[in-house]
Amino acid sequence: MFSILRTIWLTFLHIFHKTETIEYPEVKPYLPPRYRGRIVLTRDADHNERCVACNLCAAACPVDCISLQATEDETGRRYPEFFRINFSRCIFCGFCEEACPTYAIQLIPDFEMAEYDRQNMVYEKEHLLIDGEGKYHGYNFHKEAGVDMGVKGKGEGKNEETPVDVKDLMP
Amino acid sequence: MKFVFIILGVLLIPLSIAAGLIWVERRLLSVWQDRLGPNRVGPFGLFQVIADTIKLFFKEDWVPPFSDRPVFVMAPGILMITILLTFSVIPFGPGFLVFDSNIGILFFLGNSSLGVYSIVLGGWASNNKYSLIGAMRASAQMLTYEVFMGLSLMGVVMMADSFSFNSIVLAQKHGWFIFPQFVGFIVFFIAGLAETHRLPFDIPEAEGELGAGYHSEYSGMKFGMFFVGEYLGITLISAIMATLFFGGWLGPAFLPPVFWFLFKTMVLICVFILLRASLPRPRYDQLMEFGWKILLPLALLNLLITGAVLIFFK
Amino acid sequence: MLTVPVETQILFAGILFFLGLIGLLVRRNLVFMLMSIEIMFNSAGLVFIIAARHWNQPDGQVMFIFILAVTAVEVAIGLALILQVYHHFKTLDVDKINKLKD
Amino acid sequence: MDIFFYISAGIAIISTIMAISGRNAIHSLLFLILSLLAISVVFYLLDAPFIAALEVIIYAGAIMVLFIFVTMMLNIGLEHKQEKQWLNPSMWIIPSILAAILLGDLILALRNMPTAVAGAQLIQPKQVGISLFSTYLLAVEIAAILLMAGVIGAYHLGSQKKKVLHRFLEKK
Amino acid sequence: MILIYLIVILLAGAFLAWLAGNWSAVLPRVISLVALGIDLTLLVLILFQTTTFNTKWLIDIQSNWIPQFGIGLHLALDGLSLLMLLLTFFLGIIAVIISWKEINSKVGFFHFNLLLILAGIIGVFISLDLFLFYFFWELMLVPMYFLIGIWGHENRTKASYKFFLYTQASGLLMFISILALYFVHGDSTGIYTFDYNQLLGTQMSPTTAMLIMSGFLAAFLVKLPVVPLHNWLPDAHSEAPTAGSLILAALLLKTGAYGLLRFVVPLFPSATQSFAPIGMALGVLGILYGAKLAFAQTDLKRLIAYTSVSHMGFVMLGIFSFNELAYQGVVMQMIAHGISTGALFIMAGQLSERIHTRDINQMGGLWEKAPFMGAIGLIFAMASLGLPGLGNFIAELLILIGAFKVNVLMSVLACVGLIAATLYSLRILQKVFFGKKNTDWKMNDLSIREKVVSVSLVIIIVVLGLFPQPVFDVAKPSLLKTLERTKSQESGNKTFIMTQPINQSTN
Amino acid sequence: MTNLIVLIPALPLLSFLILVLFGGKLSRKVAGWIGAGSIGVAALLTIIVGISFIKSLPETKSYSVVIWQWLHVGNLTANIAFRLDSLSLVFIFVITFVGFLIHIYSIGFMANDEGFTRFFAYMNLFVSSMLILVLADNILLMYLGWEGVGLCSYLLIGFLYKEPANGAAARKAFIITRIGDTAMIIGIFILFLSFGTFNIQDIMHLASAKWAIGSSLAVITAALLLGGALGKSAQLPLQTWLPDAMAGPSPVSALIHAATMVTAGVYLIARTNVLFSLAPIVQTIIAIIGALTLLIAGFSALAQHDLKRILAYSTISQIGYMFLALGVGAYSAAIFHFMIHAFFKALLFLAAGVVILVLNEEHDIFKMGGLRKRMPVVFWTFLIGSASLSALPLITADFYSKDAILWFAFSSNSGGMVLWFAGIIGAFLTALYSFRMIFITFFGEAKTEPTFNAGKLMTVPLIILATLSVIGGFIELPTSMGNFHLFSNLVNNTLPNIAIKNVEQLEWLFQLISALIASIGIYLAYRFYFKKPAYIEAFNHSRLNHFFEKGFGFDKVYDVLFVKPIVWLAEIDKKDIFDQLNISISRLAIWGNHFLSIAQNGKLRWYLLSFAIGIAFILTLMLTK
Repeated sequence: MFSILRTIWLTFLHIFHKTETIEYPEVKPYLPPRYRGRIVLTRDADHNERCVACNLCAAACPVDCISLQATEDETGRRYPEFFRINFSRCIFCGFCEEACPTYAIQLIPDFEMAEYDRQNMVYEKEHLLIDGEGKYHGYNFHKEAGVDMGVKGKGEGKNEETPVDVKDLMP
Repeated sequence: MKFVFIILGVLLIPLSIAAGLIWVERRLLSVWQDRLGPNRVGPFGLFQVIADTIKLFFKEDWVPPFSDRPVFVMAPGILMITILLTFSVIPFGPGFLVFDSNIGILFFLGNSSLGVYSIVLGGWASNNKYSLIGAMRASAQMLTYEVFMGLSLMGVVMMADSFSFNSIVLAQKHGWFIFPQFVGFIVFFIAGLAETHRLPFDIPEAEGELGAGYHSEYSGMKFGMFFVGEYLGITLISAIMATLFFGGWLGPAFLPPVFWFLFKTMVLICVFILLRASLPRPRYDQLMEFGWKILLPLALLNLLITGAVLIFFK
Repeated sequence: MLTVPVETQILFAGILFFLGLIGLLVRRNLVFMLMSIEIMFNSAGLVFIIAARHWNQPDGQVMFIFILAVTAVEVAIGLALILQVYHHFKTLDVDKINKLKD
Repeated sequence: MDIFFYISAGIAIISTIMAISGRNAIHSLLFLILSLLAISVVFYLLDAPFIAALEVIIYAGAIMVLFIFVTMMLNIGLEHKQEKQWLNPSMWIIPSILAAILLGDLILALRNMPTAVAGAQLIQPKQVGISLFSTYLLAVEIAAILLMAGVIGAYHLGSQKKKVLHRFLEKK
Repeated sequence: MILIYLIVILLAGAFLAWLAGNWSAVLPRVISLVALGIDLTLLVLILFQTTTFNTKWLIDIQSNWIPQFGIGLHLALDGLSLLMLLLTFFLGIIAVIISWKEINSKVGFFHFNLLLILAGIIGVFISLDLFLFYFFWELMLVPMYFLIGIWGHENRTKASYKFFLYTQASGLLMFISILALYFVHGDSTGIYTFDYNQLLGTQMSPTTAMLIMSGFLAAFLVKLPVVPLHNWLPDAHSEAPTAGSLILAALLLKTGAYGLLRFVVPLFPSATQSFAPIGMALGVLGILYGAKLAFAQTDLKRLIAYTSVSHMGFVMLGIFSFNELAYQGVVMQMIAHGISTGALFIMAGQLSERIHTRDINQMGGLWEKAPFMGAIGLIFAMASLGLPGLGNFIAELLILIGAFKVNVLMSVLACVGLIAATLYSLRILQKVFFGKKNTDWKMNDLSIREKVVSVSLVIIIVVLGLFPQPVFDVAKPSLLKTLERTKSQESGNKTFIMTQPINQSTN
Repeated sequence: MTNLIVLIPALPLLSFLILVLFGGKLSRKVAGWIGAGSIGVAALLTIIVGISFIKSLPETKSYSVVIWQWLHVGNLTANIAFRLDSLSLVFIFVITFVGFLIHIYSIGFMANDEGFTRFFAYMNLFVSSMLILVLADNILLMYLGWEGVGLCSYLLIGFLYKEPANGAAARKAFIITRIGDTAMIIGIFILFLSFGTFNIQDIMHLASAKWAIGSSLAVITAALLLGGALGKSAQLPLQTWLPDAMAGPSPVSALIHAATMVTAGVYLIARTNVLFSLAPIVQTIIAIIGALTLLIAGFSALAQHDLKRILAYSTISQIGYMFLALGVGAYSAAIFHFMIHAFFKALLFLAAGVVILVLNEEHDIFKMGGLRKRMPVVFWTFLIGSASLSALPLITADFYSKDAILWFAFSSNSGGMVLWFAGIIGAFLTALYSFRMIFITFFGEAKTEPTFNAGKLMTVPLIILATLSVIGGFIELPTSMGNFHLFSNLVNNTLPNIAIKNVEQLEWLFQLISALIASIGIYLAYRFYFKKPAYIEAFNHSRLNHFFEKGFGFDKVYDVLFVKPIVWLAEIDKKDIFDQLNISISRLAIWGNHFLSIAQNGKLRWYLLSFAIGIAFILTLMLTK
């Protein structure tokens, strides 16, 4: 009984509390630098796409908002034929960023993405791909991992073990 | 001529208050929740009321094909009619009332009991299980709380020696009835909450469980009528509380009596909203138990003691 | 001031009563039967009120109050019974609920 | 004033007819409520405002709500077909004739109605109350007991025992 | 005051036993034993403190109960009541002991009922206010109904209904008669009272007396039972639990006989005189017909039940003989029959407890398994056929002599009953204990508890047979009192008496 | 000294109680010796009491000892009191003495029976009851003993309870004697109501004072008492139980169904002789019954196969002699015959018991044979017994007793030629069937091998009894042969002397005839059953023989006349007609209910409609009146 009255009284006292509301469009909220917002695809220093269409980001995405199709250019280098993110589904969790081996996919602090047409929330590669390197300057995956030049096959390099035959049961 | 004005006044004042309450409630709630509330449409968002009204009027008035059409249409009307009818016996000021009935309180009770039908029939006619459950809850709840709603008022009636609101107001010249009838007031207040199925007793429409309950299927102005009806109900209960327990239009003479009446009513409405802001919703069976096992005995006890004291001092 | 002759008033009550009787005899649904009984109760109460006015006595009204009490109880019990009957027999057809004959 | 009486009486009779002949239980109940409201007007006209209010509060407001409540619980409002089947038109004949005979009896009986006390006047609720708690005190007590019995009885009748037990709880 | 204590102790014991039944099964039994023991002790104290039995009443308590209607709390004790009370308490204790192992469900309630019945019975034996008497009369009934209906055998429901209907219907007839007597007395003297002593001298026309008496007779004859009204008895006896059968046979039937002695004969001396030929005929009919039916039965308890009918025929015969010999015989028969038939029922109960059947065709050769039980059965079968040296013989002898004085034919026919008694008694022995084993029952002989019960009964029946004099001495004054009332009416009313040849020869 | 008579029945009773209460804990030996010893002591006491009684005969010729008051109601008084006079002295002597011998024998006989203590308990109870019977001062106490012996007889016949036939025989015995007893107790009622006392002595005095000879009441009473006597003593209409009673062990047959209990009827008639002398018709009936019984039983005995049944019929026959004697008023002769008969019949039964036991429960005499060599002691004693039974002249005791009876049957005032003739034919038959037994059982070739030899415990009583059977007769010699009347002098202290027609000089002639008849009988037995001519074989298979064997078909007649109807009646009304009547009331109610419940069809609207129609009807009626 008393607790109810106390509740009412405490609620009533909120008249004298400061209003927490921020009148947003007029007053912008402060965003932290690492605020996770919209997703972008970055390029390396050579202005090439970092993405190698490994599909790890799509696999990591909990809401399945990423879809892409891998293809190869004439040199055998893989790149996405299309890369599509449905932002009406995206929850900005950042798993894709963590999954990306080439630092291609990154989240930026932008969040103002309101659209009148729902379809416009689907971003294609051209919308996603930016010109910059994003957070990791100078990183180039191919520099680190190397490129197959047709000299030796897999597992034939120094200190390199033969690849595991995944179709075999033996250890 | 004066009569027409009175009628218009009695009709329009509550209606406008109720309409305004749409805004008032949102504002007040946001105040108590440290928010701002509607402030975009017009100054302080005051035109929000108009915007809502326009929206309701222009929405598609859709009657579900599986519903019981005549009843479905009739239900919201009953709510409006019964509540507005009740205002006719409430004195807004000296002489400012439609008719001074010698059974005013009974008239109010009768109308409030008829008001149940709107919800019950609305829920039933929707032919939707959530609506039906809401309607059944509403009927049980209102039937229960009506019992001691009437009983709690009988203390006042005994002290004023009349069923007429006007006489009761006049009987409070030397002191509001809230002081001798505090228990009655509390009981009536709680019953009023339940009668208007306001939070925390909004079990018939509990959106968490029933998805708006009895008015799930309503839209457009029919929904609007339920919507406004609820605020009208608050106004009515507040007005009656003000009349019966807080001296009605009585007040210092530097302001007209109607002001005092409306002022008291508004304060009470704010208390209603405060309750909404602060209290959680009880479970259905808790509500019924609370009604039958605590409030009813309390009301009876109040009645008994009041009667005994009155007889003792006579 | 009402000047309708008291015979007419009673006739009105009588018509209501017999409508209730007809309903009681015709309907097979228990809910409707109970409703018809209510109609009859109410018309009986009406006659009391007419009599009270006719003789200028409050007793008729008192009687109506008692009728009201009885009706309330009757309806509460009756409806509870109907509920049980429905749960038990899965029907409200009074002709099917004739287990009492044994 | 008389015209109000005839109007409300007409409404009452018509809506009662609708109530007893309706197929949809809720509609019938609504007509019945309407009839009761009309009767309550008649009460008011018969100088019994208190009773009129009670009629609305208790009859129309409480008892009929109970009816509707139960009707909704049983969900019988939609059984149109069944009602149609139950309500054979030929079934109306005998009860109607019977009612007509009884009505004839009533009219016969009304022919020698005793004359009234002169000067009917408004009976105040107060008079009713005084009469109720003096002359009829015992009856009031009995009614109270009756109501209590009703409450308890309805509670017990209405409470449903769980019929199907869990297999572990079944008595072997 | 001590009479009230007797009842109050039993009632208190009853309620205590019921309560105690909630948390222990042994406690109600102990409570019942203690209550009955206290009562028995009190009574024995009375017996030893009494120097002479010749006073009108040994103890007489009188106080108002409902004075407006002339209902008083009038309890009194004379020799007859004293004997009956002794029997009641003794058999009550026995009943508790024998149901020690038999009753395992609702033990508390069982003992509640048991003590309530006993309270009713002693109430019947000591109340001298007719209204009070009726009250106790009905008090016996309902618990007995429960006793049969709850703890009985297979057909207990039917049996209990039957018992209840017969006794209740007849009891109501008696109540009507009591009221009629009340009003007749009130009309003639202006004093409306239910008091026995005041009602004794009520003046009424012979027809009235006959009518009122028939109501009393209805109750007592049903309870006794007399032949056309006996049908409740076999069912009730055979379906009741052992303690129930014991109490029914040994005590409840006696209330009927007691009622005849205490109420019917003194209240309606002349009416009973004119009823006497019919009464005696009914008695003889009961003797022979009961014996015949007993002979035909295969259910052991039913058989014993019919023997009760037969034995109660002797009581009937004796009561309507109106002389001291017969009356002493009646008293003796009441006690001896209580002991002997009770013992037979106990034996039947012990048997069915062991072999779970009461069908004597399935028994046989049980002597080998249970010689002790056989010996007890033998003794009581002999008692029931009236072997000299046992109590029943004394009773039947006195009744027959008494009846012979009055009506030779009836007495001779009743003697034929002795032969019939031989037939059925031997049938019990033959079928149960002798002969081939039909089934190899696994059973043991009597336990110590049962032995104590049986042996005490044997001792009593033998003592009654060899030293019956104390019983006669105790009962004599009250019987003479009863007889005196008939004597005054008797003169010149001897048309039915056939003593001419004897009178001739003695003169 | 005379107070010792209290101890005589008390000792067996005490022994009975000991055996009942502690029987399970005692060893067989101890139990047997307690059982037998108590009787032995009682026998010793009897002799002491008897000698002192005879030596100092009191004035009233009887002693009486009141032990306690049994009943005192109104004018009814009965004491537990004993009375010793010469009649009861003879009886208690026989009971205790023969009883003692049989008990001794039983220790050997029953040695292997599982119900050993039970047997001795019953036997002791029997002896005690029998002693009470004969010592009783009043007729009620006598009735107690009377029923007591009946009970013991029942128990002992059914002693081997596992065989249903034994139980049936026991029941038959009890019921038939009970029929007689019931008649007797009615007689006792009449006596009591006439004289206001139960004391036998007083009754006799009062009877002779108050009742005229031949008065109807006297006749009725005597006839009723006779009924009791007939039942107990297995005389004519009620004799059928005794042959069946042989189902009991042999010592039981010897003691109860030969020596003592069956002669209780004789005792009763002798004891209440005054009454019978007041009712000459009844006395004549007694004589006729006796004569008829002895003939019928004699013929029946002739055709039996079962050794014990022969003896049983022979017992009936011999008691018939006693009744004949009683009927003609020769009380002392009857009592004398009782005593002698007790000796030799007990002897015969005991010997037969040995035979049967040794031959492994073989009862059929035609399956025996050649036992003479195998068991000489038994043979010789049996021979002596049989000789005595067939009244072999001069050397056997029975010759003297039977001869006296035959003589008095002729010479008594109420006797005559017919009775004598019947008696003499009976004597012939007796000799014939006695030696038939001997020849078939002990001569010829052996058919069944004996299993063992009887021990001393069994043979010594046989020898003693055999001796008694021979010398017992010499205490009473007829007038024509020594005129030695030791016994009748003793007995006549109590019993009246016989009135004799004036034909005394013919006595020797009759003795000669009877001696001849007996001898012819024995010879014919030799011819018929030792030589075994063909016509005897033919006769053995004839219908007449069968008729004789079945005891003249009495059982069958009774079965058809009484047993079957009673059982039928019991069976047909097992369900109790009154019950059915009373149930029919409820049936009626149920039927009515069904009838009325057509209207009660459970249709609520139907009720309502009828209700409304009713109201409309009544209202219309009222208003349009």
